[in-house]
Amino acid sequence: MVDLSVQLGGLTLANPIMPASGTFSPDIADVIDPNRLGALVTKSTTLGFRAGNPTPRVSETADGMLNSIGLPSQGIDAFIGEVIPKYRRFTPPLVASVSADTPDEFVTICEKVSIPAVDAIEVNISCPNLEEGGRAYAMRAESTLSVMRRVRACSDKPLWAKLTPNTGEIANVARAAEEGGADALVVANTVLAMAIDTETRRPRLGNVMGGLSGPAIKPIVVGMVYQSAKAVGIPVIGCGGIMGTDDVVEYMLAGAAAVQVGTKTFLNPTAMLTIIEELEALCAAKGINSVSEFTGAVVVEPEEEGLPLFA
Amino acid sequence: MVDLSVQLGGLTLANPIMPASGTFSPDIADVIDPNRLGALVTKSTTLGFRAGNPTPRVSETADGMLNSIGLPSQGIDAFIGEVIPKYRRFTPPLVASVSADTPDEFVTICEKVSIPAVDAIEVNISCPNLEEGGRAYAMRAESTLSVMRRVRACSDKPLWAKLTPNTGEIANVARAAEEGGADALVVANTVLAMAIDTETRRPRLGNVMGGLSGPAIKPIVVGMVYQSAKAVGIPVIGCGGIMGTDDVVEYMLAGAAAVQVGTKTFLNPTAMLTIIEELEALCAAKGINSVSEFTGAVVVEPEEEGLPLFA
Amino acid sequence: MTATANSDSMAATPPAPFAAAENVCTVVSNHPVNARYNHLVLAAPPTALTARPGQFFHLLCEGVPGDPAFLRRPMSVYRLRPADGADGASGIVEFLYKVVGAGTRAMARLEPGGSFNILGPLGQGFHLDPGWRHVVIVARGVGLATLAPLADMCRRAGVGIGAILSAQSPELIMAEDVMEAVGAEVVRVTDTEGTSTVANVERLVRGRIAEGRADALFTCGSNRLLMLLQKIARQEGIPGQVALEQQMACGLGMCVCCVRQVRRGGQTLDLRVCREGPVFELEEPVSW
Amino acid sequence: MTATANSDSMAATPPAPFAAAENVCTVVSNHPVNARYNHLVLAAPPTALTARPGQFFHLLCEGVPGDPAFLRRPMSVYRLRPADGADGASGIVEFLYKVVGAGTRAMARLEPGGSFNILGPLGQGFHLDPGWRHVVIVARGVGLATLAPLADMCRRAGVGIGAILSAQSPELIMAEDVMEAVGAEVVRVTDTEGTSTVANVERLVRGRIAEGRADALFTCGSNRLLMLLQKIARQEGIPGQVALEQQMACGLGMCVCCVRQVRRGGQTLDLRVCREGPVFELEEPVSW
Ligand SMILES: Cc1cc2nc3c(=O)[nH]c(=O)nc-3n(C[C@H](O)[C@H](O)[C@H](O)COP(=O)(O)OP(=O)(O)OC[C@H]3O[C@@H](n4cnc5c(N)ncnc54)[C@H](O)[C@@H]3O)c2cc1C
Ligand SMILES: Cc1cc2nc3c(=O)[nH]c(=O)nc-3n(C[C@H](O)[C@H](O)[C@H](O)COP(=O)(O)OP(=O)(O)OC[C@H]3O[C@@H](n4cnc5c(N)ncnc54)[C@H](O)[C@@H]3O)c2cc1C
Ligand SMILES: Cc1cc2nc3c(=O)[nH]c(=O)nc-3n(C[C@H](O)[C@H](O)[C@H](O)COP(=O)(O)O)c2cc1C
Ligand SMILES: Cc1cc2nc3c(=O)[nH]c(=O)nc-3n(C[C@H](O)[C@H](O)[C@H](O)COP(=O)(O)O)c2cc1C
Ligand code: FES
Ligand code: FES
Repeated sequence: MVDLSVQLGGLTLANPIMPASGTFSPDIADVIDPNRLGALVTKSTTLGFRAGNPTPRVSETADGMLNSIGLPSQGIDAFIGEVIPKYRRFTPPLVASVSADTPDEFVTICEKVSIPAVDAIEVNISCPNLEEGGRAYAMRAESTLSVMRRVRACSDKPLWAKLTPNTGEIANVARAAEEGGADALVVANTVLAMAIDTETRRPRLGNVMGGLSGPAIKPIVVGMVYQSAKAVGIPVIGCGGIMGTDDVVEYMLAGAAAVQVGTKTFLNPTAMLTIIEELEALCAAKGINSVSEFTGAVVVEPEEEGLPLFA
Repeated sequence: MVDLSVQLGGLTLANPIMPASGTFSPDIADVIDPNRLGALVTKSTTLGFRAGNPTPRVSETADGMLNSIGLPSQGIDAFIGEVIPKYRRFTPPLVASVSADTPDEFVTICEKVSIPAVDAIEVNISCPNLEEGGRAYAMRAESTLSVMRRVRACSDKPLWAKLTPNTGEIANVARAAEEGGADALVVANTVLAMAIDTETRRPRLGNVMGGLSGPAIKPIVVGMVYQSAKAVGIPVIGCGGIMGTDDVVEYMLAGAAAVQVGTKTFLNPTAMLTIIEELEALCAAKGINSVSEFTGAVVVEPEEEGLPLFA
Repeated sequence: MTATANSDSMAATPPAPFAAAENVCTVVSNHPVNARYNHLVLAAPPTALTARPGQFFHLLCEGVPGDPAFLRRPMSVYRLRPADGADGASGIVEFLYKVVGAGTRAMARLEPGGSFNILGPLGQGFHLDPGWRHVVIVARGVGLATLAPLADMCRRAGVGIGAILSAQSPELIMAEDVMEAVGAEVVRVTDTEGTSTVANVERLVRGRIAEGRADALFTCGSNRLLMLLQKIARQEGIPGQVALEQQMACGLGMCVCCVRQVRRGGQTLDLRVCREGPVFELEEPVSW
Repeated sequence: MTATANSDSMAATPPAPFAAAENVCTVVSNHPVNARYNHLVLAAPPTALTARPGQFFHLLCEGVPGDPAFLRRPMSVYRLRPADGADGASGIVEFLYKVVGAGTRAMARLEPGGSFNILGPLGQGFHLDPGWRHVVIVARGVGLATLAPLADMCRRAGVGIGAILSAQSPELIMAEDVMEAVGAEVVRVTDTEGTSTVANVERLVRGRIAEGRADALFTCGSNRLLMLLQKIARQEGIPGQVALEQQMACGLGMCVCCVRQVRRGGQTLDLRVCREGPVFELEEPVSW
């Protein structure tokens, strides 16, 4: 009997596998039973209507993909009135992801989304803060702290801060999010990137720049999960490039209490369920009673850890 | 007749293809003729002896590799006395790459290496600055400006600043390097990353963290070259994940005046020469007189460029 | 234990009630039909056989080192046939495809006996109004593949078909046999013969309308022809449908990358080609 | 124009004076020799044929989607043969390899007629002192592959060989035929038979020394045996050589990832296994 359940800042998940925001919707029920997932995470919603970015919105790269969807959204009212009910046909805890252009907007949207149907709020602070010239909140500790404090004050829901990998100071940002009142961290969103079609000489994305996801970024994000988990006491949810069960274990060893799967679902919508089954079988085979035993269990002798002086 | 030559902050290169620091040495003359390269770039040297990091020092990832070599070095005197002469058996311009733990050390090493045999100095400010707790100089604009100013004051050689991708503010850092006196920028070094062997539960690198290179990081660095080239007036040298001729053109379209090839040389030591030939053939086939015409020629309508609001 | 209950009670492959599946098919054959198009025949499990004309599958094209394909590739179903009893599969699914890039190059490398993962069926297919007696199909290029199963659907509904098949040159006209086998009256127009001009296609379509044999118009594969048919349909008050293309990631409606602008209910909306489409009412797409 | 002059005057494939090359070989055969080891035979161009015993090639193992291999993999040359005139290649290069991960799995998938890019020859090989009459070779596991060509080298130099071949079980002993073909006296020791203990190997080696038939000791493939031979060599004042392994990236001496600690000239140095090695003097490596 393997215990796959995990504790995540006030929530108990039946297993540590959930979808990443923006890579999942109830539409997947055409192919799999969403009730088997640890949690459901919505696409990020915004306060008002947003059209999203011009197409093409995706492009593929070496072992990864670029996207610049642009957070198209019908706005929070349609989200609560129409989107949430579609998710609530299913039983796993529901995590509502929200994005906002300004801290004030974040407060309003988090207040609005703090309804009984929502079990936790994922605060997507990887999105640009217009008050800082479009720099993402989570690129710096200061702006992370201030926006999380404001959001914390306006909602009693468990708050997950979704961090950006586009920073040189992930540990400081992680600490700031914890100090600001986050109950868990999601590490991380996509990596800022770009590709150019050399034939047409045009960017491959309508929005020029976009976010890189998929296996290409896994080592980058595993490193950030490791640094974040060492820096904070709250659970860290690993997210970036997970393709299979071994990747889940790697993230958990690095310090993750649970994981989110994004891009892989585009390749195999059944992948998350396969991973849940394999994870259980793996634990059983290794005599591991609870999957949480993996969390933070990487073996690092203190003297091994040099400065990040690679090269 | 295609003109492959490029102008790089005071230097003229016969062609825009050169090796990336640390992925090249005169040992390659066993396999190819280094005289055909646009320039030669040494492994970063340090002031005193450094042992380097514990093994394993490399590990492979999805379309990329991790390294934590740890800048082993015999010190600057052996570098000048023994290493430089080995490079000077060849004719292309010689770029000496230097790393230092403190700004003072950077000044000393740049003074020492400003000898006639050296045509340019690549200042590896992606390495940790002990005076900032191990944060790399090039992670922030302020430390970039101050170290480049100090180095500029002590050497008349063309100075190339090698930037790190581990920052959320590459454009500001690029501007700071220019303001500090850099003649060109190399964008970029490796991306901080980590991998764990789930069987042994140990990090795959002896140093725990390392640097990611190879095709996986290309879209990240192409985006940084694009942002840097828009921010500065000095030439930008693109470096990250170049595997073939099309990647070189992509970097040049994004704004690079020349490129450095690293990881690919490990897979195919002949690759740089193949690229030079293919680049010439490509220009000839397209009726392009000078390869420099590619530089910055990406077609972006101003209104297309949204905030980096991907997802 | 939740977890144990989960995996004891269900397998990763969804049982019957799921509308779509990752169908693991076996390659029966894979041949060029002309200089540009290939024909792939797959033995497929039951879920795949539920596809309707105009629906598509999202194909897991595994590239090779040096020529990788990362995302799936969308492809309309070209033909469906129930099993002939010869093998274990429940039937045959066919695709007609043009080799343009890494994904379709990977498809071209598929060999008989190999396996191929096709997610689907996906999206909205064509529909026929019970009142229609005659329809006009205008297809160009790969659009022929998408519209071929519609012809079969028409035959079974007793609807007559006039098909205008457009291509760059005569040898690139495909699916003509499929169309003719179901009794369609086929007109071929080509660039090399100078017959594929918008003006000529307009003359042909208006001819069918004048004959009273155009209760609906269907098209796929050319934006130029879409605009022409939209104009004619508007002027003549004739309904119709069009199958659109767009780059896709998930194919299921989750990523919102595949939108096209569509006029619907008095509004201009970004609709997902993979979910609300690929078939739209003829007048809906904002063409350009 | 510099550029034009460059590519007019030289081709990307280096001409004769280069010591190493990306040799594009043709697979002749690729078979298992026992449950754990495979034997790869390649038709190779001239540069590859210059390899000396103990040198290695760096193999471009192309994985498949789902099981990729990114870097090259180092492999000792197992046998070299000049051309038999049957094909265009200048000769045959052979490898004996154990399938342990993605790279060697990719090797195991190589099929006759396929091509395989092997960079080399690389590194420092074994050398024989003109004064030596009898040597002892102690090999374990894949070390057998590395030491087999040394036996042939000894034969040609008229040097007698005592070979102690160690493996987990009798059927995993390889290269015995190669050794015996060159007149080596072979002793097999195995774990399953209980004969491969350090104590027993020590007894065997000291026996050869006592007989005066151990002018030098050679080893590869086991750290335990390396430590044993280092001890014996030190006590008896006998020279020797060892071939080391280390993870590699470039294989050419450029990346400095493949270092091992070595005592040389009174210092402890980090030397590159790919460049200063893989063969070192027996007493040099700091073993652990
Ligand atoms: C619903 C639907 C049904 C389709 N049915 C068929 C069919 O039956 N037969 C057929 O041959 N093709 C069909 N296509 C087009 C097919 O999906 C693309 O040709 C294919 O994805 C190209 O993949 P590639 O890797 O070979 O080319 P890539 O290297 O990905 O691209 C080559 C070129 O094709 C363009 N392209 C790539 N993907 C798409 C896409 N999804 N839509 C439009 N342009 C694209 C790229 O921009 C590029 O210019 C269909 C597309 C859709 C959306
Ligand atoms: C100079 C030299 C000569 C060699 N000659 C032979 C030979 O003749 N026959 C043979 O079978 N093997 C030989 N090896 C070992 C061979 O290189 C490795 O077994 C191979 O690289 C493993 O690749 P893989 O992708 O199959 O396994 P991976 O998935 O890369 O690794 C599987 C396991 O092997 C270890 N490993 C990987 N690479 C090396 C390496 N270079 N050295 C030591 N351990 C490694 C890994 O840490 C891991 O535990 C030699 C190694 C060197 C350095
Ligand atoms: C198409 C697409 C849309 C995304 N939309 C969102 C979003 O709305 N909000 C968000 O926080 N992250 C979004 N992401 C980021 C993912 O949630 C995830 O952080 C990232 O893709 C890394 O995980 P992966 O490598 O498993 O895909 C999106 C990613 C993709 C690929
Ligand atoms: C093994 C290895 C060693 C490196 N050593 C150095 C170094 O000493 N100094 C430096 O500035 N960059 C060093 N780099 C970074 C490369 O110069 C280059 O910036 C990086 O690898 C990205 O390019 P690539 O993807 O083409 O390899 C090293 C990279 C590798 C893989
Ligand atoms: S392809 Fe993902 S929503 Fe259509
Ligand atoms: S493998 Fe690169 S120096 Fe040895």
